[in-house]
Amino acid sequence: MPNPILLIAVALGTAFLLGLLEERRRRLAWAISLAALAFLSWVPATWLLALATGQAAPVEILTAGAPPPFAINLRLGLAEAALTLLVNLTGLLTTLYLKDRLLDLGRRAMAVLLVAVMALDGLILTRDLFNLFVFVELTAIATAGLLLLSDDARALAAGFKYLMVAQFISVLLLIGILFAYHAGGTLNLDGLAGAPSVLGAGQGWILEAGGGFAFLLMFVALVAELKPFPANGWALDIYESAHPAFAALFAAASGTAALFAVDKLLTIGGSEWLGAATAIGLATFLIAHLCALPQDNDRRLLGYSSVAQTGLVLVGIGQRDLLGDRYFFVAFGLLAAHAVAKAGLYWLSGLMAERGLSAWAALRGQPWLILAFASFLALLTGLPPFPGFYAKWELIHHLAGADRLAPLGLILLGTLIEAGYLFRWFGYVIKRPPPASAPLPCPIHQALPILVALVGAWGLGWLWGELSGQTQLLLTWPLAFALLFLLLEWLPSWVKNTLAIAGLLAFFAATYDYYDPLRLIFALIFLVGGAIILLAGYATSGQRTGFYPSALLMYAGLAILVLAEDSFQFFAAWELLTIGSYFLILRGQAAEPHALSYLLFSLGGAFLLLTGFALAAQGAPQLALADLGGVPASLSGWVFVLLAIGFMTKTAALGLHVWLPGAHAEAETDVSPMVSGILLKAGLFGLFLLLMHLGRQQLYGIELTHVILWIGALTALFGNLLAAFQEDAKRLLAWSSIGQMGYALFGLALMNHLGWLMALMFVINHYIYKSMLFLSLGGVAKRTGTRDMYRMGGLITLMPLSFIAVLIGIIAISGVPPLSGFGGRWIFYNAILDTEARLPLVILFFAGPIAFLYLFRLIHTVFLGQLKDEHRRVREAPFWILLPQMLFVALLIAFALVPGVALRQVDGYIARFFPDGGLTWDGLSIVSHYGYWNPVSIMLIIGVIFMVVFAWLLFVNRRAQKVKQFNIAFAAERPYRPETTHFAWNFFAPYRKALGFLTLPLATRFWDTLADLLHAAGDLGRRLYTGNGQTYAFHFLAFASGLILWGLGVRP
Amino acid sequence: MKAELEKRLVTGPDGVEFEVDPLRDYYCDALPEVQRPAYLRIVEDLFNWARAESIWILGFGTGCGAIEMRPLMTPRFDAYRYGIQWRPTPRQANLFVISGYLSVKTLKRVIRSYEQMQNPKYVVGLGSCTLNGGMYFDSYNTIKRLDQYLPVDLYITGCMPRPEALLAGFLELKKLIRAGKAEGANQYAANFAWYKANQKQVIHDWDMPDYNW
Amino acid sequence: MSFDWMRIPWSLVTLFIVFNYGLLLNALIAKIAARVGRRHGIPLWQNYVDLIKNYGQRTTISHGVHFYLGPVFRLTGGIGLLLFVPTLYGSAYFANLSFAGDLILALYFVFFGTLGMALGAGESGHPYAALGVSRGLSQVTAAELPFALAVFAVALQYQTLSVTEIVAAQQGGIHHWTLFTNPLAVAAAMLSFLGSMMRPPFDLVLAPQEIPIGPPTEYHSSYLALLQTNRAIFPIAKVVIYMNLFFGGATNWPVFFLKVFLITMVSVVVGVVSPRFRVEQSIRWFLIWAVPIGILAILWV
Amino acid sequence: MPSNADPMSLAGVHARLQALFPLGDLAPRRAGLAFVDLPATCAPPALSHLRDREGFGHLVLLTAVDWLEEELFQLTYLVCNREARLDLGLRVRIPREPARMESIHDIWPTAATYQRELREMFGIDFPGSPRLDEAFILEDWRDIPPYRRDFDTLRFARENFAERPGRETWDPASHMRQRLYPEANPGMDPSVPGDRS
Repeated sequence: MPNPILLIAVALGTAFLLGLLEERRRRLAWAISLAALAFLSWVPATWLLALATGQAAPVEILTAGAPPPFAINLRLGLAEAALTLLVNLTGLLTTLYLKDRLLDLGRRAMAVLLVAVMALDGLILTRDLFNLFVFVELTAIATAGLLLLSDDARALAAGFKYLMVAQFISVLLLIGILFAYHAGGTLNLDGLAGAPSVLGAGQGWILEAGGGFAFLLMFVALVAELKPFPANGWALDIYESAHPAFAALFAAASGTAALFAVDKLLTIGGSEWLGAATAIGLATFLIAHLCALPQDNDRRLLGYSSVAQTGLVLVGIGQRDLLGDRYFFVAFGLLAAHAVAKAGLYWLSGLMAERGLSAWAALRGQPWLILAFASFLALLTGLPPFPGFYAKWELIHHLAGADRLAPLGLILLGTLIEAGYLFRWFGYVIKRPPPASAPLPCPIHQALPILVALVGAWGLGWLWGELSGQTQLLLTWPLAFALLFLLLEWLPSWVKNTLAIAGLLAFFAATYDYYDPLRLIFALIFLVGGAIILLAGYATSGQRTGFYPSALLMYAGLAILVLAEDSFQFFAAWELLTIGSYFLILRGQAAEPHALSYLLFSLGGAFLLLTGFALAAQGAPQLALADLGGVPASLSGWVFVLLAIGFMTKTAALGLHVWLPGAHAEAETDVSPMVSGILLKAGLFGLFLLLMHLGRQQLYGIELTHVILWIGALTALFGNLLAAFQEDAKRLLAWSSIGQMGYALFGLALMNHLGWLMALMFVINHYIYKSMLFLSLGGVAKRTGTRDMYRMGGLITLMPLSFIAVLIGIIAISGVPPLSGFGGRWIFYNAILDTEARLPLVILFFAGPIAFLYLFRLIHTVFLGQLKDEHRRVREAPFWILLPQMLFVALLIAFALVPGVALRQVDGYIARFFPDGGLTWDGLSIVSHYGYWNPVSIMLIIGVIFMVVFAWLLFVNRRAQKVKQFNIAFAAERPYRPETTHFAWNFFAPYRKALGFLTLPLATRFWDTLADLLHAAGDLGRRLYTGNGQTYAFHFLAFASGLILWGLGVRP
Repeated sequence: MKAELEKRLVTGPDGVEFEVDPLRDYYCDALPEVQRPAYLRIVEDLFNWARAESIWILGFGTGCGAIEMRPLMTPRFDAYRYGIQWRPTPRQANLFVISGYLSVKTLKRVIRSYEQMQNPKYVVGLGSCTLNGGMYFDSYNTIKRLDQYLPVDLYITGCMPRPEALLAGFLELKKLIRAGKAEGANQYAANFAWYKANQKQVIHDWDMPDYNW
Repeated sequence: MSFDWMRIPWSLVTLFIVFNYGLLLNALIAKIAARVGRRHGIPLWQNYVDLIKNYGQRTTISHGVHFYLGPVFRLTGGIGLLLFVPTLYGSAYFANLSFAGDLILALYFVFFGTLGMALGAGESGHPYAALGVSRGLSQVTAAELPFALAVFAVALQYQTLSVTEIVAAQQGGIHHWTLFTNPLAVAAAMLSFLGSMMRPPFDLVLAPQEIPIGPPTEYHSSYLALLQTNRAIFPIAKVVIYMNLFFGGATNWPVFFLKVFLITMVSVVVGVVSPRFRVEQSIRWFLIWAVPIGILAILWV
Repeated sequence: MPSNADPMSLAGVHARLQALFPLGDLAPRRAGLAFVDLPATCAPPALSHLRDREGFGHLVLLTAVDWLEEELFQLTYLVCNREARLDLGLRVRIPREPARMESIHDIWPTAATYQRELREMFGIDFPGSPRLDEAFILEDWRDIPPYRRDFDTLRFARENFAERPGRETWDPASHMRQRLYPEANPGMDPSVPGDRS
């Protein structure tokens, strides 16, 4: 084991050594620095390995050979090893990244860099307050030195402001140390922490020793180092103006060291100070995120994000009393996510020529950089399988367990805002036109650090998965399979498509035995259904970069979801499918804003799920789904509300639906059926589980299932109504999905046997017909080059197969016999006879016929009516898009004929929950308590009558002259052009006149206003940071004096 | 030729340019054929009886004589009791009453509507104007002899004929139909070229296909 | 399962009786409307003549496959609807093919013909066809609502969805009819009935003076004949449902004829003295007058 | 004209108008209707003035007379003041060749329709008038405009429209007199065709 003191010695020695070198031997100097930093990284790495595997014990280094308090001591434990490794590795990679710049600046700059690294190491290792002060000073000087070496004038100004702040901090710290020594008689941290107290070691020592003020001063000083709100303007200026590699160092290494210093200080402060840390952290976290929202400069945005993340870690530190032995897992998880992601992002920023966020579209030149970018964003936002995810999961569970709901809510709110601006940025990268300049330069010495950060991100994800005590997500088959496609991107798309289909089917076959009938249906839809839709993928040639990892990520989420046994797996799967589908939706041509709103609503819903699960778990790290029913009655209502809203976000219930039309309509042809036909069912699956385990719940005397009943009915009404008024075919289908989900929601909330059965019928039917319709209209849109229905028309002869698919689809949706949609309606009527809730039914009855409006419009304006000039040579949709449609047609007819195959199993299963009111089978007839229904006879009778009438018409009308589209009786005139003859635009104008007032976009307005308010608030916050040094000084003074006044108030 | 009927170059969604010829692409270019009566005499007789008892008039007043048609629907004359009724679309009508003078412009619309009716179909010329021009014998804009342009089954003279005369004319038409003598549609198909030539002689801007299906 | 093959000829008998009755009834209605206008009106057999005439037209045109199939859908819808509902209560043979499904089947099968016909008319490319369908669908959304509520109320009242059982529950005297046991539901349903019979003031689908004559504008000859055939069967099939649900059904043909006639007359009487609503007026009318009654009906049961 | 005429009478209008435009004398036809001649170039501003200042808000008609012998067309703009119940006709004369007049569709949009008709029937051009060349009835007319007096409508009808042979024409008055009172007009034989054509 190398001696840890080498960390200080080697850095310092090399820095001096560099001074001896000739000025012109810059290359050598650089190599030496690199070697030194490599060594400095190697030392904590070996220690970390040894400490983690238990081969070594933490060591104390006694500098003067004497134990404390007689001499300064350093300590190297697991935490210190990890943090110094982080710091030194950042230093090493920064040096590498800065190669050109450092060669330019010369050995002095390298020496300063080394000193900075050394100082940060010292800050982490030292156990002595005064020594801490020395290292703080050293850090400040080295940081300022690095800043002042820049040629950017703004960087000079920022460096100056920084020096000013650093002096304030030093003075406060020094005075605090003086008082502390006066009060405690020692400056050794352990000594102070262990100082005798009636409350026990470390508990309120300052109160008794009269050192409260001393601690307060030190606390203020060190917290100020963390750039808390509002005393952080100087830091933002640094982030914005310094060289990005330096900003990376500043964010990843300095922040880390400062956080650890605060952590060390708090060990002597007692638990009351943890609250202060939490409050400061939360305020910083939220306000910095808000300020980042309207930001358009990438580096300043990253600066805000850094400040916010540091705040979050501070919150984590503030929960130390709660977290117990999971403290390091959580705090390190948050810290590591922040450090790696921020370093990586700053390094990426260094590659960019322009500062605007949309300039990052240049990343598209190098797909692996997109991967890196996405990984860093996911790391920051705390998405699975990254460490932040595991850490937040634990943090939230602990907070919920201890009833600290305010910080819990604020953390999640802040994270949501963060996801908002980060993924808006991602949208820019994927969708905006790249700047006209030359392709992105990415020399090896700059690529390497980014690569290391990328590998580090995934490595940390693996590590935290191991440490979490939960499921190791990266090693689950579905996720691993999805990630495999990242490596296979170079293959042509048909190979990947085959592999993906095989994978889905194989996974289904392998897990077949694990499903109960309910899960089996969902698994069939998710996996087998997914495979059928993937068939359409063969229609795309080329590599289709990015499609398969995203799609399979979504399917992985779905696969894990349906197999999930505990809340952690369920939630992780939920997040995975959300991200995967977000990436998928984003691929659509004009999908940028819609994908973002999808992601935000989904994440918002997911956070409600998280809160719900955390509340239900009562402090345990997770909860078996089957135990949901065991939640105490005082909480169960709230858990129900949180989970239900979370799931209803996914099913786009009224009010939470605004993301759906755009997201589903703008997605690619074969993505729309995935996200509509399959993904929506995830929400229903969740609701099934919820109602199955929690059953009816009440809150303030309100029957919650009754509320869902109303929501379902209203969703059905408004979904259908809005669908009737759409001009865009895919938007129409999307609104129709909203309406259909309303029906399913209603069925579930009926809480009786047939209601659930109906919901399941809707699950199956909706998957089939909506996938089919999205595919056929996607195919039509592909061929005609438009999605506006009024621009189409008369395509029936040119695209007969697509027409048949749509025809069958709309008959099925409308519930007209003999197709399977009727089964759903029949069960619906039987189900509602059992319910007491009659008023919401009125709305649902109203919604029913409105479906005819949009269905007729869909088929008429696209396939019937007048064919347009430019479409006269349109061909039928590609084979591979038609194939799944024809499969669906066959499925629909089969399901219409023998619905019992699926229904019987599920009927039996539901009987476990609702033993009464099931169906019975009398031969081919399906019999309920109220009525009966014989699908085969219906099909036969209708078929026979139809054929007889048809034969009669053929007989009497065998010589019909086939005429063309303008041969119509046009009031003795003739049509002028097909466009003016095709009645399609604003098809239901009179209906709009009658009921158009119902279509006011109130929900959209509400969410828009909310977003505007957040933006305005962020803009307001931004105005605090004028860039003026005096203002910043005032902020700092306000922060420090405010905190001191508060501290004195609490501890007189 | 009207601009909208001229051939035009169109770019499809796939970027390929092609030519659209409205007359060829938007209109059926088949010509009418002489339709044989039913194989069995008795069936044709039944049909002729039904045709005679169910006369559906196209609701298209071509001239001032249309004013004399209205009273037929009123209680005083009540043509419905003879199986006569009015249909708003030529597709479902059997009888075209050319009600009075026929300007060249209207003639074109009349031809179009007539051709859109289904065989068998009948034309009745109402008033002197359809017969020999009547008081419009020297007009620059009205035809003087309807049977030059369409096969006329029956004329009802007068300027104007009273509703009673119309009723008498319709009853006369019934007899013709019943006897199988009202074969105007077949006559039109058989002498199509002659009718077309006559029509085109007066209608200069012939902006439609030769036969309007 | 065993199928009683004798059902087929008996169903055909039903069909034959209803078809003839429908043709005569339509003529009678036209005659009544004429008498209101002090005319003689058409002869009673006029519909037969028109039908033969239309079948006897020598030429037809076709706008395409679905145009061709439109009337087939329509007539299939009419015949199917008639046969899915028991015509006479207590008669094993005139229960027709009602073993295939209950009331819900009938309610949803109503749309089969309408939808197929609308699509066929759509393929003609005629704007009036689409316009008529647009109006019709718009009106249906509001007009069906009170009926749906009434049906639900009746199903709740009798705790069954089987038409036969609903009729059975109304036997034993006129005071057992739903008309008297559940007058609110019947009131709502009869208002809805006005909207579904294509008579003024709710005839805006065909609206001869505005959009001559809506969806069937391009249909002629034998197509039109099929539609006329359906016109004789379909309204009666609908009225049979009303009769069974609300007016005690019928146990023999004379009662059947009488009840069907009287129920139909409700819409005729309203129709001959009413002008035409516009779409939005009609929708408002149903939502304001009929729907509240329907809501009361389901709350009252 | 006396300047002290009733300001609400046509004479008053005429007097005020005369101060602005070189007007001819007022030719009254009956109470509240009079005509006045003026040069063609003055008609649009005069109409504009009448509309905006004198309350003549309604263009009743715009019509033409073919003064073949004088090689002139006379255009009559009849405007109406509804409140005062006054009709005033402005008559202008324009040469037959080239027959051209300034359009007033910008004063009364409805004038465009009259001008279309004049264009179709008389061949008078109104440059700038909307849809001027769209025919109301004479689709693809190939002769001189039919309302010009030098157009021989009878000859045109004979040349273009097929005739039924044997058509006879009687003068209705003499024919009926002969039919009803044959003894009073012994000289006339009702069976003799009096074909005027």
